[in-house]
Amino acid sequence: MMQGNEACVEGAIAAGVRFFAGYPISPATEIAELMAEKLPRVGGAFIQMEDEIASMAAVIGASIGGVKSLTATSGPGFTLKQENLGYAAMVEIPCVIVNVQRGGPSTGMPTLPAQMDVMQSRWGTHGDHPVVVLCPSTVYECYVLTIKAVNIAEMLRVPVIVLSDAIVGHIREKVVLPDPGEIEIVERKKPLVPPEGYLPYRADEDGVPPFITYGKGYRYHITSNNYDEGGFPATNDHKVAHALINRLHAKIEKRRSEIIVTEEYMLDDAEVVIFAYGCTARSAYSAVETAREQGIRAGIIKALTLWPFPREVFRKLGGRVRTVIVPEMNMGQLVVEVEAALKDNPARVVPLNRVDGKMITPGQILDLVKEVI
Amino acid sequence: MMQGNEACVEGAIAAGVRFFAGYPISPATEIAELMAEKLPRVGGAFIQMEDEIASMAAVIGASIGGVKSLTATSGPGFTLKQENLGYAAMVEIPCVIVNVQRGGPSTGMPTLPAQMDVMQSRWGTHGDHPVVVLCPSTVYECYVLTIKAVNIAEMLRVPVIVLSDAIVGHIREKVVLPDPGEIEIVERKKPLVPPEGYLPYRADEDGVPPFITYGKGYRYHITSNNYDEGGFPATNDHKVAHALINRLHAKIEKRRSEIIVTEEYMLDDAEVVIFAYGCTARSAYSAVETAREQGIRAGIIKALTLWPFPREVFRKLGGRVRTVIVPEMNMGQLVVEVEAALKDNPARVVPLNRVDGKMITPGQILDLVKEVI
Amino acid sequence: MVLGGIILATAAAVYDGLNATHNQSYGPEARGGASRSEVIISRGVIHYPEIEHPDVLVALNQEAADKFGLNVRDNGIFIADSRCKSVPSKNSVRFYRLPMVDTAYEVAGSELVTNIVALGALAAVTGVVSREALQKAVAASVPRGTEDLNLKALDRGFGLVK
Amino acid sequence: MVLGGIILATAAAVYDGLNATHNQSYGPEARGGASRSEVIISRGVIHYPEIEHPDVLVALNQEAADKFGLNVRDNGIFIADSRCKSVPSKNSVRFYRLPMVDTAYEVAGSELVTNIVALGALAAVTGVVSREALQKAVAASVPRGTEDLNLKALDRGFGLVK
Amino acid sequence: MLTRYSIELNHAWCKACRICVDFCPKKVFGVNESGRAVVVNIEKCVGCTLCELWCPDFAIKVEGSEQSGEAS
Amino acid sequence: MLTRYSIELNHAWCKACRICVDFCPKKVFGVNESGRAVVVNIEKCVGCTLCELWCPDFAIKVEGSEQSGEAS
Amino acid sequence: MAVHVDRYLRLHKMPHIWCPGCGNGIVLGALVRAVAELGCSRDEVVVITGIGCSARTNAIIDFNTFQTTHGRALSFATGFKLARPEMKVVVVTGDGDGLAIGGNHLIHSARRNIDITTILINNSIYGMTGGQHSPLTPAGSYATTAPYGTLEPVFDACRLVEGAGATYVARGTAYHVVLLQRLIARAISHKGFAFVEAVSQCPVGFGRRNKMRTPSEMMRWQKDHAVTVKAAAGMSREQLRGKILIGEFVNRNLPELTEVYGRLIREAQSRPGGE
Amino acid sequence: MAVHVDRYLRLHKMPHIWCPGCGNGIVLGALVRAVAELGCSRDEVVVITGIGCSARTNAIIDFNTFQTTHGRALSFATGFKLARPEMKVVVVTGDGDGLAIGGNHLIHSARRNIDITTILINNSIYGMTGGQHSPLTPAGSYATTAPYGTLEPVFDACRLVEGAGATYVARGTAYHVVLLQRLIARAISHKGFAFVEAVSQCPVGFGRRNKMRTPSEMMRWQKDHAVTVKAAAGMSREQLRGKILIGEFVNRNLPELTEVYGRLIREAQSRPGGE
Ligand SMILES: Cc1ncc(C[n+]2csc(CCOP(=O)(O)OP(=O)(O)O)c2C)c(N)n1
Ligand SMILES: Cc1ncc(C[n+]2csc(CCOP(=O)(O)OP(=O)(O)O)c2C)c(N)n1
Ligand code: SF4
Ligand code: SF4
Ligand code: SF4
Ligand code: SF4
Ligand code: SF4
Ligand code: SF4
Ligand SMILES: [Mg+2]
Ligand SMILES: [Mg+2]
Repeated sequence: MMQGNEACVEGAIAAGVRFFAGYPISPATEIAELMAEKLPRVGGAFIQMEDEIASMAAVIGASIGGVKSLTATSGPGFTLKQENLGYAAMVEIPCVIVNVQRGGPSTGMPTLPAQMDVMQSRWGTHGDHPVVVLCPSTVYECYVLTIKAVNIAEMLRVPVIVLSDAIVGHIREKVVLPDPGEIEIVERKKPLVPPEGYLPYRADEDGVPPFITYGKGYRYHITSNNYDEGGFPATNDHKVAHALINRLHAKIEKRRSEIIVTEEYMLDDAEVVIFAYGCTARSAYSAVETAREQGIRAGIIKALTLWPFPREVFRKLGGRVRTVIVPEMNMGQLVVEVEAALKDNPARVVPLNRVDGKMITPGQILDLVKEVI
Repeated sequence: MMQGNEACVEGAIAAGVRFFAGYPISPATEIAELMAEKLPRVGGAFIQMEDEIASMAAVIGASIGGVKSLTATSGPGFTLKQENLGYAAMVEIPCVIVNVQRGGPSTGMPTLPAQMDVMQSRWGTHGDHPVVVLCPSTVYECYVLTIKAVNIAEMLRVPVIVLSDAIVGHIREKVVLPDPGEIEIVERKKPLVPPEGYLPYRADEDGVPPFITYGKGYRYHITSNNYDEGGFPATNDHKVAHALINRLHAKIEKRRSEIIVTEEYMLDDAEVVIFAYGCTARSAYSAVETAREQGIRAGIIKALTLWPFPREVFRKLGGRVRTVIVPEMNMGQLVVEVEAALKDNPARVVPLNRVDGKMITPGQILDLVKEVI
Repeated sequence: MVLGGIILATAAAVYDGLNATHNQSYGPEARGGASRSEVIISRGVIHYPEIEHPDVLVALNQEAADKFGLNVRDNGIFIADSRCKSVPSKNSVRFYRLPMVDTAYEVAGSELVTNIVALGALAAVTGVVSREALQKAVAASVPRGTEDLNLKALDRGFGLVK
Repeated sequence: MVLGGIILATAAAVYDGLNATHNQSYGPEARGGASRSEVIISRGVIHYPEIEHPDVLVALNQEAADKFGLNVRDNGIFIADSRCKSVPSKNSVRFYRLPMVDTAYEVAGSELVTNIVALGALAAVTGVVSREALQKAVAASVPRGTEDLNLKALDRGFGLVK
Repeated sequence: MLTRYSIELNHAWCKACRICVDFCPKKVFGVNESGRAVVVNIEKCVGCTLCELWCPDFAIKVEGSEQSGEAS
Repeated sequence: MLTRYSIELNHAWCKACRICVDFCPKKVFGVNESGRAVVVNIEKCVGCTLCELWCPDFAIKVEGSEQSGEAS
Repeated sequence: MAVHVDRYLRLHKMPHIWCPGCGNGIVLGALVRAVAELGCSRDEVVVITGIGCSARTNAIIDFNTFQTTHGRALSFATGFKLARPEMKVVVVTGDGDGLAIGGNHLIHSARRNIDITTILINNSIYGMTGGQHSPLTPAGSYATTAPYGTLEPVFDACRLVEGAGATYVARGTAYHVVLLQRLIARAISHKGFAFVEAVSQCPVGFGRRNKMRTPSEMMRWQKDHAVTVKAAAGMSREQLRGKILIGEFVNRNLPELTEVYGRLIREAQSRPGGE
Repeated sequence: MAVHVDRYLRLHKMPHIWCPGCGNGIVLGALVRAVAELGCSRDEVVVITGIGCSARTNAIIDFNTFQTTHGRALSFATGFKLARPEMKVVVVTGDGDGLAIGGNHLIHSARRNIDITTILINNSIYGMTGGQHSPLTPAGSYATTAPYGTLEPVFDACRLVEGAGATYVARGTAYHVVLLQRLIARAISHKGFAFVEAVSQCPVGFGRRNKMRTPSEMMRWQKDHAVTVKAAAGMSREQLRGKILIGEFVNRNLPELTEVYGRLIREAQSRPGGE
């Protein structure tokens, strides 16, 4: 039996995370507490900073120091981390942020679940930055998606967000963890050139520049202003800006197929499809199981990757599907993406929203399925 | 001749703003500087706070004190204001934030224009909060939209964002300001009941609760936790949460027609429509003028209100329009909303993006118009 | 209560080979005070982890009994501590009133092991997990050095149900 | 340079009844250093405010001349300060080299009024705004007490063009 | 001995923290079976009002005659 | 008098701020027509190196013979 | 007898939500009595809090009250006070709220000498979130995020605020409740920024984990470790080790910000060009 | 002669972008020479900055360098130092960067006594953004956001950091460049948090507006107003009014955070259950 938040910690440590900086906040605090206990045992460092801004900064600082780093928070803290998250995205420093979502807006319902930060996780900082968002719906997924998050962060030098929620973070389930040997662990790509030839922001073909930390003879500069391949500010250089920002986005687009994980259930003959993620996907599964028992042809697309948004899975739907239901514990956030993805598909898109701190029940979904069929 | 930033200041003061708290940042600093000079002359107060978080807090504090309040910033500062912006949205305190957009991500290109905070202005804080975003493309619009922003804020008790940019903020144009008498100024709705009967969060039919500041015999409490009509925390009360969050959103939805401003140009027979906003709309007008000279049937939808997103204008397009071009100085932000709005319309949606700190030129738009026609 | 729930779920899932989820909730943020533990045990995969109408309810104080007593599903089981004065219950429910808190005091001189006593009682009434599994789960979950005390509390809990 | 541009635009828009926009740019953030002023004057509405190929370019130092000299459109006008040593210019452009900085020193003992001198020269060469409008705009825009000095600088600027 | 002070205990607010019991200089308080404070030695009370100031739950009111009130 | 110190001025870096001119205790510097520092009184230089330490643009290098260097 | 706090409470919010024996209630009582002692009307007092157990103070008192975001109460208060200089503004904050996330606003408010009274309830722990260490958790103490004992040194909050320029600085404890009330009353009367640290007990978040089993044990600790400023003057450094000083540290008069600003407004409006 | 700074510069970034006569170059020179004097290798030194003119320092020096977000350099540095305790970490910040938006991180870094050397370039203005007042702009001085003169009192940065618990605190000026270099060298050698305020001139953002027309005038002001700690000891309060104290204020040894943490790691790993 393991709690979702605990599984994030175990996944992080298995993936090689050796630094955590955080600030207490429900319902994410267990992650900090477990890290405080476990990290020194594996030679890593934990620090509780004075706030979330500083936590995020410390995590990036440690990552620049060459150590895989992670922080965890919830709503208000996630907002405060956004400026430095944008910094990490811009200067391409790997890091992972776990956001265990709680009810908002503002301090809202601090111990109750919600899925209200889905759009924020993509758009929360200023400027058009690259970011990857993964979303677990089970304890096991907390474990594997945290590992995946660390791996993607290190591989693409990009901040990765694990968007958990108060249900998934606090639930306890039996999990059988894979053997350490079975887990794929990604390390940062090192430069192949000697210090003299090293340009810290000259990217390889995959759009990712090799990275080496300080103190190894490679001295260089990092700036969050628009920068050239040498890492120096080129604040007013339009060509450099064009190349840089496009590369930052392209390195993710190029790997869409590796990054995007979705799960399909009973899609083959489905007339109604439920697009769900996070704790809400759990209800969707219950609902579809009951629906099938009752002879209703319902299916599920479950997104484990929210951003980049998995547009491509909707292509498979063809013309058969009459309705796509999008249950969300918010006022309707990904529903617009679904509509856009289905622009040339006649399927109707129907949102199902709940914002009162309770899960959407299987019954609610089932009722809607019956209504639209 | 007046600068865009200056027009914001003049508009704010004309609308009754008497408090400004800010923190310097290019390209928005002129707004603070002019406020520092002008506010004391009209009996208002200016303060430069220690950071943007504190600025936003002070603005809300002053508004709770009964004074119309405004702050101005750009990218990084806008990000830092988000937590308290969410607070204002939750506790329904009127305030206006001017974001003069500059190039990102992160500190990026501090003096160059961009339109990269469009999605952030809607989704930048955690939790599903209500917010209104207006977007000027001329100096005159800076003036009138700032007034409108203050009015909407006061009328709906909601934070309103004026999303300007480095072009619009710094350009100087001749403006003829309306006579003070012609300007409609909205004041907060006062309670009609005596202190004993006052419930600070009992809303009228329009979804907006009357507001009275402290010190007038009406004592009450404000909390950003989920709260009941009395203004007290009801953190775990699902019914209260449901009613509250839905009301917060509904009060805006109810007034869509008053809030949403769009401008249509040459739409009647247009085959290609350009959906544009902010400084980019200026280029769109140039492009369409040239296109028309060349006999090309192009038209424009210019959005002055970005959020709530003006979905309804797309209904007018019918089946005639073959392509909608969405030029944005970002990697494509509102294009998804346009696609979703056109879900049942065969028109193709084509983005045109530029992120190098230069405006999209009329020539670029014209070329694309010719390509898609 | 949270620990009791975890032990029950662990017994079922880890030692009895079933599926189980445990879900908890507190008041505003995470301070002491009232807490609730929800356990689902099933042979199949458990998706939806919230419980509106439990098969079995254990209420250790008056507040819990008042708040959740009427939620128990028809033909369900409701075990309340005997210190609860009034217990809202339905006819369709099998109702037990057991001195769990008192027993805890007897065993340990304080309320501390009440949840373990309750676990024993619950297992005895329902048979949902085996006694052996529960013993293993208790031994593995409680603080080192308190195993014996807790196992004794568990036994006494079983003993409350004749 | 920024003030000069503003005055030109003001003269055109406010006193000559035309449309005008003024647009400026600096280096990183807003410190002193290099700055650029772009003015568009038109009878119609001005939408797009950026200028890639100006009709008229005034360069007051070598850096500006080097950076923008070749951008002037064919048949355009390029006015450079006579202190600029080398000036990249095209044959298709009408070129003037005028001692604007020197004149400013003569008038005010410092570079301070160079932009006003330049305004006079620009207006004299192009006729894009009337002398009267420019005089009014200068008087209205410069710090109080410096009106006369600046009007003198403006006159001298006009005088540089025979 | 004449009781000059009276103590009002609000059991709906008292949370049984025992602060009054432990710190009253005159040991005026005891607890009932639910752990809440009860007055057991009112005659010893000297009207210092410390219990009232200390009670975190505002459950105690110390009342006294006008004279003694002024004298305290 | 024998010059024991030499001064190297990097005009590509000098920004004509006049700090060296104003603060050199021996008035060793003057300015050229573009305002940049030039050495006008090298013979008065006592090798204190303050000009080098003060120059915000690293445009000054003071060099001296080994002995005098150690003595300074 | 003592002014009973009842009269200033929102009775429908009672009993309050704090744990048994929590010191917050004692500090709140001292605040309410201090206000009563000063004879302020309830309408002219505004109590502003951030987030934390300490922040729950103002929901139950019948003044004008608002709770803000975590750590930012003083910034909200600054805006409020500039908008409404005639009101008495009190901020109640915690050691996490006021010194961790809110530390910057605290020192800047002190620097500005704006007329706000700040009461920092120091329970040396994050109570609301379940017992994480704070900048005032004594080194070596256990907390959920300090399972091996807290490694970091603590602030001396009063010295910090003094270093930032505050014109009134004092410390009391829940045990020394009479002193605490007096210090708060003086802080409110003070024209300028006033800071009172109230050492308090969190039996649930701190006591349990650090071998102080009851609220009374924790208050006894306060009693045993407190030394008044006066007494301390005659004690050696050795003797003072591990002690907490209580009493008034700073009390001086300097121009207050909203008064200074008010003067600017009057001048600016009387100049030509003013409206 | 003096170590010439050339050897430590990224020559392709020269001439640097600072305005003529800006004191930043002087401070940078002192830092580089201090490092050279200590004989540190360029690879072991990391210089971290925030945003502002002061922050441009590290782009031109050939150490390991990174610029962070406005005000947060010390937090990045804290993470970096915990990850790499063997490196020498220097933070260069400004009066806005380090004391306005970054004030909280400054006092917390001081409290933690983490081994970071912080050099705060105090030019009493926001230079980069064009001359807004900062928490170190003297009251009465003009700034673009203080058109009627600055109304707010200033911090004494050194007293603030001392109040926060720093174990090394000193102040120098651009004019007193030899002293400044010595203070920086001692700060870097100090094991623990070390803070050096470098009073510097911003002729463009501050001087022009405040009747100090040239960089030299501003440096003369530094010369005329500085009093060494030693000299000050013998002066009256009256005599010290308007002066700035220079020299070392605090220098004491207390356990350093990364060392303490390193010990914890060793202990935790040697316990059963450690890996
Ligand atoms: C931005 C943000 N971060 C974290 C939290 C979670 N949080 C709520 S209260 C609190 C700590 C409060 O500690 P303290 O100020 O000492 O108050 P106490 O509960 O001890 O009275 C924290 C971290 C939050 N609400 N907002
Ligand atoms: C979050 C944020 N707010 C504001 C800014 C704009 N900004 C850049 S530098 C600066 C001030 C720098 O002042 P100071 O630290 O004194 O440095 P100086 O330029 O004087 O050396 C500001 C406000 C920013 N980049 N980020
Ligand atoms: S102090 Fe108050 S709450 Fe505590 S036991 Fe006494 S009366 Fe009850
Ligand atoms: S007033 Fe004093 S003596 Fe009387 S009960 Fe209270 S604390 Fe005891
Ligand atoms: S100090 Fe340096 S930059 Fe200034 S004038 Fe002298 S050499 Fe030139
Ligand atoms: S070394 Fe000293 S004396 Fe020689 S030029 Fe430099 S400052 Fe003048
Ligand atoms: S957790 Fe601590 S501070 Fe919070 S109410 Fe309980 S005892 Fe008081
Ligand atoms: S603006 Fe001031 S601080 Fe910045 S480079 Fe220029 S003189 Fe230096
Ligand atoms: Mg606390
Ligand atoms: Mg500065």
